Amino acid sequence: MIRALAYGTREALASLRRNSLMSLASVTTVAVCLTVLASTLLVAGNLDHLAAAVEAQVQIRVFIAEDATPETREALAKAVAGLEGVASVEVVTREEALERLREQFGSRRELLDAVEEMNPLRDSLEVAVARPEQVVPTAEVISRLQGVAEVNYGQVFVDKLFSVTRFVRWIGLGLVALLTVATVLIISNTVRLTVFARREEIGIMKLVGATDWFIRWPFLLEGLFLGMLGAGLTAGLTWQGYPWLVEQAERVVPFLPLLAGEAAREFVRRTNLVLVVLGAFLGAVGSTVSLRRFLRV
Amino acid sequence: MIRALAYGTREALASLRRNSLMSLASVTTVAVCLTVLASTLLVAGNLDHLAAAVEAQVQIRVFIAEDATPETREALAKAVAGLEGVASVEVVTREEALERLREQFGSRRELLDAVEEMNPLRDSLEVAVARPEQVVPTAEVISRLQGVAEVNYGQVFVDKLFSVTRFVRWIGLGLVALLTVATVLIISNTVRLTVFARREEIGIMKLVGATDWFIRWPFLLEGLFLGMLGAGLTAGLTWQGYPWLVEQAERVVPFLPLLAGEAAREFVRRTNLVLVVLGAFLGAVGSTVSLRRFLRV
Amino acid sequence: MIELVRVTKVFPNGVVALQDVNLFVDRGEFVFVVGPSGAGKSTLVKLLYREEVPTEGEVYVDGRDVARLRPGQVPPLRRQIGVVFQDFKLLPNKTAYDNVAFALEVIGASRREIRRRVPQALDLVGLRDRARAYPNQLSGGEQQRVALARAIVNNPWLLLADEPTGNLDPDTSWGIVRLLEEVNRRGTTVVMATHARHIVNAMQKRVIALRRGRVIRDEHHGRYVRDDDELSSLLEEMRAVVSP
Amino acid sequence: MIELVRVTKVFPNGVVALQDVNLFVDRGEFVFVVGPSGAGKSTLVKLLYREEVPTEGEVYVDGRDVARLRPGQVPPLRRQIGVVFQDFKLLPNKTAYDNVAFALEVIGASRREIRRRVPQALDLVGLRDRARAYPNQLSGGEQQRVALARAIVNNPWLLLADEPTGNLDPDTSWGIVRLLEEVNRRGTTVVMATHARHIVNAMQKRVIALRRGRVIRDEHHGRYVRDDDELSSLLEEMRAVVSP
Ligand SMILES: Nc1ncnc2c1ncn2[C@@H]1O[C@H](COP(=O)(O)OP(=O)(O)OP(=O)(O)O)[C@@H](O)[C@H]1O
Ligand SMILES: Nc1ncnc2c1ncn2[C@@H]1O[C@H](COP(=O)(O)OP(=O)(O)OP(=O)(O)O)[C@@H](O)[C@H]1O
Ligand SMILES: [Mg+2]
Ligand SMILES: [Mg+2]
Repeated sequence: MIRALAYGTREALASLRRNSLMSLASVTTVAVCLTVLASTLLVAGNLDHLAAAVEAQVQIRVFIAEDATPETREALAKAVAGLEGVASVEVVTREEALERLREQFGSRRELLDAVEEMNPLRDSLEVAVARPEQVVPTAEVISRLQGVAEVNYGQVFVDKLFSVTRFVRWIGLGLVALLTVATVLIISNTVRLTVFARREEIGIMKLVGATDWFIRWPFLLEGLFLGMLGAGLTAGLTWQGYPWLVEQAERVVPFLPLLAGEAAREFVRRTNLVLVVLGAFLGAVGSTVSLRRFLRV
Repeated sequence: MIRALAYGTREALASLRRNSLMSLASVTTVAVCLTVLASTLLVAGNLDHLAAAVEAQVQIRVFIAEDATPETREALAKAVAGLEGVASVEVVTREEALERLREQFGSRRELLDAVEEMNPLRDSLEVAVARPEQVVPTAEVISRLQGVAEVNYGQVFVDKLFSVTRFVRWIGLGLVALLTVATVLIISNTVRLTVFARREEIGIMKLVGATDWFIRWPFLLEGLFLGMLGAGLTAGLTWQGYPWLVEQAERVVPFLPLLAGEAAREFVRRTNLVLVVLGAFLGAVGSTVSLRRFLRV
Repeated sequence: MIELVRVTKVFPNGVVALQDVNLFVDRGEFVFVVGPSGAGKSTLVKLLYREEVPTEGEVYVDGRDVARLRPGQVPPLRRQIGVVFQDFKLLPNKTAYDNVAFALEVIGASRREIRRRVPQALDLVGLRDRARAYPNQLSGGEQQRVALARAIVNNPWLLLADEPTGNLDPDTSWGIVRLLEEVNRRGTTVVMATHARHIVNAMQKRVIALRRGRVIRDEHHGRYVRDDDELSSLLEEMRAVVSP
Repeated sequence: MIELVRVTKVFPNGVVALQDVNLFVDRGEFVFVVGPSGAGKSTLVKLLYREEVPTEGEVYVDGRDVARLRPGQVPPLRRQIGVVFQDFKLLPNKTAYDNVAFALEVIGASRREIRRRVPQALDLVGLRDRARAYPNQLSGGEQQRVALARAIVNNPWLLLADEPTGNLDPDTSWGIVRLLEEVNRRGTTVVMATHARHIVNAMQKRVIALRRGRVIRDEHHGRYVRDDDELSSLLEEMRAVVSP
């Protein structure tokens, strides 16, 4: 076993050296494929992050009955805060509500001076939920609580928003799926071509009495090395490149919620792990599978 | 010349047949690469389309001096409509403006009943410009017209919006650039491997007295065929697949402005043209360039 | 022990390479296979290490029907047989040394064993000083001798040599044939397809002559062609030498 | 017209394949190059069609210094020369017919010309019926003859044959040599590297003997080895034939 491993490693390294042109071509191809895949993963990850950020802004507005005392108001706020899935609750008094409205009117705020003393607005709660899909059921539950006059979460808008975020996630997923398939196809084709270029060698080995595994073993290791090398290049690139890109983007669109900081590093780390495993797997399995038709001698 | 063409075509076709395994691998790789590139182009195209649609919704609101007569109002509207870059002008009377406000207030519209008779709003014009970048200069020009009280286009919001749309377009462009580079690298690597697999043949031809061009010619045509075949597959796929995808998407997010209909067909047609040319070029030039190092015999 | 029973080999393109061949070669024999170009010598040899399988009939090597071997049994068969291929079949990416070592690595020999036996084998064919050369850095005859070294390095019980002196000068050829004789004397069965008339004639071994896929002659102490033809051509040659 | 002036060839790995070789071969000559395995015969031949360039000295073929040719002048040189390579170098993806046709396509012959001359050439080497076979479907000797057909099909003024009978039986070999003689009689200069002692001896042509990269003998009406060695070995053989 150890002898086989040593032999395989020796042969694989020798072959990488002797077929340097081919090795270079395969490593480049693997690296390029995986870089594209990584970019897509990162874009998809950011789209998801963005969708989540947008979704997180959806709030439920709970209007409190006009006859409610400040005490019932606080009690209601507490009750709502205690509900499952509720992330935060903010109390907005009728005075604060009018103030906000005034701000929205901007330069035409004198319009509201007229209604100042009569203030027709009501106290309300702004409720944020932990996960977007909880908006509808939570609103439903709240509407049945005592002291609640009306519950509003902009149904039409939320439906639209969710279908957009879902769509964006789909697009991201679709691209990742497409790229994964493409990567698998291209890398295995490349491996197939490198094996094809050495078909005679393989035939000779068989004729001299080598077993299939004896021949496969160095090819497998060689594929493994090539795949890991290519993936390593990609990993280095994303590790250095992604934070830089985010930095650039934040200068242009500072208000967009991009994956950055520790979360981004974690994401890139995980992406890179996937890439290295994928590269190694495709290299190893690809060359092993490609060998098959040339082993029939 | 004709003999060379006939000879080259014959040889290229024979070689495609004899090296069917390799041909299959290269065609698949080309097709896969170009499909990914095409997808990216289509996504980028849609992002651009989307950005343009969002930008087109930016309007300039022109408030008309309170003492203006309906005649000056109409005259002003005409003058603005005559400005360069203005796409459309809509007159919004103060009554209409109040009505809209009322709609926005929704269930709390009774708030406005108080201001009904005094209506503090002003007549205004809604001006749409043909191209987003004309918003700022056009607003500038309008503000200097007679009878104009105030010009408003939500400066802060528009700046944000434009930096987002610019960012989205950059991302799209960046992906397209990345994919183009990747496609070029992968296809030329693949071609290099197929040429490498036949290095002996090339050496023999040279030793028998073939000139470089005599050897290159069939390889060039073969690369051309392979590239065009791969691109053709991709073109077929996008031609059939894109409308289907848009159809699916429109069912989920009917309100999103995707590239569809005749515009989409035109876009796909142009994309496919690019792909076929790129495939043919990469195939032909790739194999010709890859040959070089094996021609030194 | 080799036995061919009514063996016919027809290639997919319709060429009949062997027709109704019956043959028995005992362990320890030294057999020449002769015949004109395209007679079926190489095909006969290829049947023995199962590069080809017969269209009809059975091929027994060491008591086993070679055509009926399961895929997993083919490598063990080949590892017991040394083959000098007509076109050498050296691994282009390995040096002469590594090519010979490969036959030992395949049977799982230890590195010490390899370091001991490979130089020995290269010595025997007179190529010790070319050990580090790759096949494309060797002359035709040198490649042929590397192929021979690879075939004998793991002491096979059966040595198949397909035209092993085609690229060698007469002196080197004789050296190689003496080597084969020595290998044979130590117990290895040797089957050698050859065109080297003088070697066949001088060796006085069994000669199997093929012609258009059929065995037309099978003689112990045989010659390349029948004696009368042989004598007259020798006389002709002598005349040339004596009177230039 | 071939001339080598003080030619030395040292390979990058330090092997000295030719050392201080001076040689003149006139148009229309028929020359054998002999010598033990690794003597430098193939290297000498390779210098003539510029597969290798000399490390020192000049090689003139048809009055031109081959080493100084610009890249664009190499194909025209090679097209005037027919080469039978020691390892055949047939195109694996072309049939025997197409391999021979290739040498004509390279010189821009018309399809009619090709259809006329290829079957003729295959006829001359006795392979008309194997025209549609690919190299891996041909026996060693058949491949060698296809290589010869390719070398002669475009009537080169110089024919270089490196061991062209190594895989052929004596009868077929003689047929091939007679063919070369015929080609030579029609004006083609023939340089043949060979180990076929009997052929060299019987042909009474010029013989250049190499040993370790040096010319050790250059005789008209020469023999493979010196007469006395030759005679004694012949006598030995006769004895073997007469008394089995
Ligand atoms: N793979 C193949 N497919 C078709 N025909 C083949 C194949 N291999 C050999 N042949 C044909 O079978 C016949 C016998 O071939 P074989 O190689 O056995 O001859 P040989 O006796 O070894 O000849 P040589 O002395 O020239 O090597 C030849 O006519 C050859 O063309
Ligand atoms: N490309 C090369 N690199 C290094 N050494 C080489 C190369 N080609 C040949 N040699 C060496 O040069 C010497 C002469 O080789 P060459 O092929 O000329 O011999 P040869 O006379 O043709 O022998 P044979 O009869 O065996 O074919 C040999 O020792 C060989 O190993
Ligand atoms: Mg043979
Ligand atoms: Mg040689």
